[in-house]
Amino acid sequence: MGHNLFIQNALSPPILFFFLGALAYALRSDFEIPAPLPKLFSLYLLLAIGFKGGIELQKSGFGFPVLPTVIAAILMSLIIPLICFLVLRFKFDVFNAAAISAAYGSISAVTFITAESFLESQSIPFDGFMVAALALMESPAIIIGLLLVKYGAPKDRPIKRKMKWGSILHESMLNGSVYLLLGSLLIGFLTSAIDPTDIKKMEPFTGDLFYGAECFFLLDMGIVAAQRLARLNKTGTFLIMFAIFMPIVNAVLGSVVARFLNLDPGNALLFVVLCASASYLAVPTAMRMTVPEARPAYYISTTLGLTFPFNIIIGIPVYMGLVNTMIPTIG
Amino acid sequence: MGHNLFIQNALSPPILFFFLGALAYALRSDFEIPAPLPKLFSLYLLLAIGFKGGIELQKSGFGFPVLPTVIAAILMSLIIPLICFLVLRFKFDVFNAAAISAAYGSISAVTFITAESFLESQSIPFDGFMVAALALMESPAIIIGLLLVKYGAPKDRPIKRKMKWGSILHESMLNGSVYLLLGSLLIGFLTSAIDPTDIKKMEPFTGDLFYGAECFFLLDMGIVAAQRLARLNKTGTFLIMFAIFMPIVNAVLGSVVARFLNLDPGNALLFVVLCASASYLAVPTAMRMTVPEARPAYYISTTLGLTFPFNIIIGIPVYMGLVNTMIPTIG
Amino acid sequence: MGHNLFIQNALSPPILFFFLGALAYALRSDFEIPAPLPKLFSLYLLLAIGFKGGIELQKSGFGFPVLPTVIAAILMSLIIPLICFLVLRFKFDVFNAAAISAAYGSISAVTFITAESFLESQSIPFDGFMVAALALMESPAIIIGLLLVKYGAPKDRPIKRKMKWGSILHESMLNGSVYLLLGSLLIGFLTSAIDPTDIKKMEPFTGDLFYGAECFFLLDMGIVAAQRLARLNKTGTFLIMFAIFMPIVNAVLGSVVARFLNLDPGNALLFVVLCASASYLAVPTAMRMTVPEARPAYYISTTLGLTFPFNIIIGIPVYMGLVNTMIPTIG
Amino acid sequence: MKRLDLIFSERELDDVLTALEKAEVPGYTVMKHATGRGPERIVTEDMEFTGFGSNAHVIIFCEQEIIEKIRDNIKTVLSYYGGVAYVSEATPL
Amino acid sequence: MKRLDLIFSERELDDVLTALEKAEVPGYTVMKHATGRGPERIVTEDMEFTGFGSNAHVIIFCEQEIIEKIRDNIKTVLSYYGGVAYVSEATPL
Amino acid sequence: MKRLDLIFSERELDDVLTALEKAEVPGYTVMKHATGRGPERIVTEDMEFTGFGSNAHVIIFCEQEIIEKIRDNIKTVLSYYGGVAYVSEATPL
Ligand SMILES: Nc1ncnc2c1ncn2[C@@H]1O[C@H](COP(=O)(O)O)[C@@H](O)[C@H]1O
Ligand SMILES: Nc1ncnc2c1ncn2[C@@H]1O[C@H](COP(=O)(O)O)[C@@H](O)[C@H]1O
Ligand SMILES: Nc1ncnc2c1ncn2[C@@H]1O[C@H](COP(=O)(O)O)[C@@H](O)[C@H]1O
Ligand code: NA
Ligand code: NA
Ligand code: NA
Repeated sequence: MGHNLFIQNALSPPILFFFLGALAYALRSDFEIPAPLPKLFSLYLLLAIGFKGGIELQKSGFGFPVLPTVIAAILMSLIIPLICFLVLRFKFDVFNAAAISAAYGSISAVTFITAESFLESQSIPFDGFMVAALALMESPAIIIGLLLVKYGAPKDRPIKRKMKWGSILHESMLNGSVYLLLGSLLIGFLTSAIDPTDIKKMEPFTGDLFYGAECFFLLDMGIVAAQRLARLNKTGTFLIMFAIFMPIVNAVLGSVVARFLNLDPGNALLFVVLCASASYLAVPTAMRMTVPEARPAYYISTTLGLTFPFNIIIGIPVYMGLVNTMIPTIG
Repeated sequence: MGHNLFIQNALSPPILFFFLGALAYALRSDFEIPAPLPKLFSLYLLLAIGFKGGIELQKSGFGFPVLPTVIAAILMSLIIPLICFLVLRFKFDVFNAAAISAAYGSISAVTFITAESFLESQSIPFDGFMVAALALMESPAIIIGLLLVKYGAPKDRPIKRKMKWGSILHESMLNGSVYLLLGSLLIGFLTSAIDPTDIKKMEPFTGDLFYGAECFFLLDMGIVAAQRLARLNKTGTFLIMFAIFMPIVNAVLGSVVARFLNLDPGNALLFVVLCASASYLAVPTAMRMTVPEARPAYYISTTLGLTFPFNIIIGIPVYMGLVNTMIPTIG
Repeated sequence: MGHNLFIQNALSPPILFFFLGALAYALRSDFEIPAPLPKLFSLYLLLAIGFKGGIELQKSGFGFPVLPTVIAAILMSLIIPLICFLVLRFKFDVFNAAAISAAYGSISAVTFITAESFLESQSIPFDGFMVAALALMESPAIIIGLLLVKYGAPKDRPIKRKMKWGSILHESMLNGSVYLLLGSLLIGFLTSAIDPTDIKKMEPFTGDLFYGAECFFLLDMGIVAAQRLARLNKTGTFLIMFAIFMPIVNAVLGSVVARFLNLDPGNALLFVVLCASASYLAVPTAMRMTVPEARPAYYISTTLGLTFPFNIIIGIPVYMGLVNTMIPTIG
Repeated sequence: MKRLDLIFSERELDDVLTALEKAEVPGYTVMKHATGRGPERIVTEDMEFTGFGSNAHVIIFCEQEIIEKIRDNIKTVLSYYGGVAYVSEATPL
Repeated sequence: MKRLDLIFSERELDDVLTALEKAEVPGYTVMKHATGRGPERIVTEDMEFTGFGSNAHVIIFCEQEIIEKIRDNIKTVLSYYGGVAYVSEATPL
Repeated sequence: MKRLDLIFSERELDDVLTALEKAEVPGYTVMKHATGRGPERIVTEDMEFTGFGSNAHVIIFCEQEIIEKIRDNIKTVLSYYGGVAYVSEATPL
């Protein structure tokens, strides 16, 4: 059955379009999606999942299991970077170790979306409030990353670069993609409280179009991931190993917590995927600004070129298997 | 009830997304929508409202109240700039006064759309033919503006800059956004006359998607308006006052005319909004070409940074109140 | 009735938007659609027709009339360039003759789409598998073009430019637009075999939106075609004649083959349109890379400025008349 | 050889290119979507969606004599609408 | 007159422009979406959708004395985040 | 120091960048979406959607000796597909 899940996932349109993009690069086709078109789809997806998440959050309220799950998610995004940091310090300096750790503590919205599509095609129910967890896992990971630099950096770091709390919070909360996701969540939440007919009018844009736009975006992600993968050889074996095994470790951690939280299989998968995925949007941007000493190639190429494709192609069905063994469905 | 309207408007998705954009600027978030993505939405909105307006015009024909309303709208776009000019000449030279006047005589399509969304969420009916009024109010205002320069400018204006009728008409009728709006109107009109099944096939694009695209565009308008607002201090108090009070004066004028025309409350609101709104698309482009002596900062920053947000946030519900007192609904 | 068809085609939204674009150029309106927005619509259309074609191919299987039709289409894309080459060699050198021939052997996806829209509005049924023919006619034409250069070019062509089979196949099969079309076809084929619910989820994107996006794209094509048309005078009368009469000849050829294949009128029209249309996407790109001696103005300006508008405005209804006389509908 | 850099509003691009063609320049390169500030105006990215257009940056590599032919025409356009024009030395590779 | 070319990450654009304004440059032109490679970093087009931003290329035509005023501020920004700055000769048309 | 300006079709960008890397340039900057006219071809914006690609403008600041290393490779690419290459003087800020 795990084998079956794997095939079914690999042959779903989003993953097939991802392969199409990756293959274009591998075969040296001149197919390309020029900037800023990928940005359009990226903005659209963030706006739409935020908005829909807000609506669901309005429905579900803040009781059980919403609040415990969200709190657990935030905690995971604080703990995971610390574990990563310990592992990475064997090979990297403080700056690079902290930046990579922050990326793995944070999340990838597209991995999350792909997991949702996977659940839908498997007819496994899940709750929309998980988007709130998604939205709230970016900032804490950034904060931990910056704190690791602040307290771990050599004493002789130039004064200019010493970070103040203000700029740490600014970078973590007002990062472009975090901002759009949280803002849209709030708007969805408010709108569905006040005038549910407005929701209906948004539906064709944020709902019906979503799956197709996701496929289009994954087509581009395929090209980008393949480009990054091709350049990964320069980052060394240690980091390549890390980019595959750390997500698995984080997934196992996540599944334990999910079981503890008594989540349904669908929500549990999403929780696990949030733990296992790594950020290539908010975290890299924040790190680039505040920790220029870290090499972007390390934290972008691994998350985008390795962890992201691994998660959406192999990870999701594997994590589903993990969840199924951990959380026995009743009936 | 006016208070209620105000809240309901402020909490509708388009306005909330506008706030989200403006707040991004105010909080110095790095959130941005890169060019030419805003242009895509701007083109889409013009095409869609034109097309839908043409269909409605086909339905309603050119009898009462269509023709009188459209004629009145055109007259307003001729009279309003003259009033503005008289006011502005106290502080500005002919060039700047004429350019700003033209902007306020013309209209803002997005303000109009927002007013339509407001009416829909209030379940107040309105007619699609008002789009024809919208489409026909841009050119006359431009013509008046250019005439004011032609006859008001100092005699020693360089010969090259002396405007000919040909170029005045060209600028006013063939301006990119006027052209797209009028063209789409015509296409909608023809299509619904000839083959109504084609209308159905356009509907998902021009209809269903509209509200979401409007929200996306207003998100960008929020950023732009906030940027412009931040720079407004350089334009002086007189112009700032003008940008708030002139729309109100024009709205009052408009409501008197609307009452005189015996318009329904919905159409009356749209008529008032057309009078009160100011152009940041067609007019500035035309003025930049033909009156380079005028400072764009004056006519763009005020319309985009002040009049536009004022109208969509405060103006629309206030004008609705105005209309409600002027035009008592029967039953 | 032919007259009637002509009017009905000319007044359909896609053609009207095409006219609107062309008129914008002719009237020197400053209306424009900035890059890369046209590319977005171009990518979208290729993805959507590929995907939908794949679904239909899954439904129809590879029996009769699918396989014979596709094979005949491929043969046409091999034979037509040879005929064109013979004609063009009267006036052009090998390089230019080969490049232009390849363009006319290949196809124009947008012409094909417009023909489909025409059939739909005439309620004439046609089969989705014709998209497979569309997708498979680009590469052979490119190959023939390159072979004509390889074997026809003067012996003293610099060594660097001598083409190898590898690069000929690479250019013809992995050209960006061929790749996207074939790839999406395959994905549609696989998806509808495995999980038809995924098709439903793609439908709002690839299906509902299609007609509107087509109109938007044709608006841009109108501008581009008019620009090209304006520059055509430099290419000489011979080529201008060729750009009008060759499509007609190819259409007649195509209609004979269609009759021979016993195609329904709808499929026959699409077959004829494939033969008559000329490529402005895949072929020019491939020729530019491999035959830099040929002047792009020759093969782009004719296909885009003359053959394309001729086909969508006049050609389609004329070819329909042709098909109707050749293939009498029973009942 | 000389290198001429022209920066001005995109909306005057056609006029400028016509002037260049008249002076028979051997070629030119256009980069659109430039923004900037000059003595008179600020040009920002949002100008693009308002239809206002941003700036164009045009580069021409040519002989000194062509520069002379260009000068008057270009200066008229730039003095009317604003923009800058600078010449520097350049040698073919 | 001098021509100053600055190339650096778009994300520092505001800082650089502020520095230019402080030095009272007569004007400047900004071209975004530049990619490239420097001694330290590769900047590719996909940086744009990740929010990372590509490079900006800023051109300033000004007098030598303004260059002196700019130097320190610009060098600080560039040494922190990377980027290059070169001066060459230019004559108004 | 020298400044090298290369302008050519985007489609040859990979070849050119490979040539630059081989010559061990310290860095380069790429601006895409340039249009223009040369002795042989007109490159317009609509080339982009046809997949034809517009021009790329590549700027390299480097020492004279690197220019020498680049010369032959670049000239081969440009003579085959068209494009221009000019060198001028530049001083680091
Ligand atoms: N000193 C300068 N250096 C570089 N670019 C300039 C300079 N002055 C003006 N520009 C450019 O020329 C455009 C038009 O300037 P203006 O003369 O103010 O209309 C500006 O938007 C800038 O892009
Ligand atoms: N020698 C050079 N020539 C041209 N551009 C350069 C050069 N070095 C660096 N750059 C540009 O400056 C950017 C930042 O470089 P870096 O100093 O590596 O952060 C690069 O992405 C290039 O666009
Ligand atoms: N004299 C020139 N000055 C500036 N750019 C040029 C010049 N000649 C050619 N170009 C650029 O180089 C590109 C290729 O030219 P071509 O050699 O005709 O293929 C053109 O599209 C222009 O962008
Ligand atoms: Na994570
Ligand atoms: Na008005
Ligand atoms: Na053909």
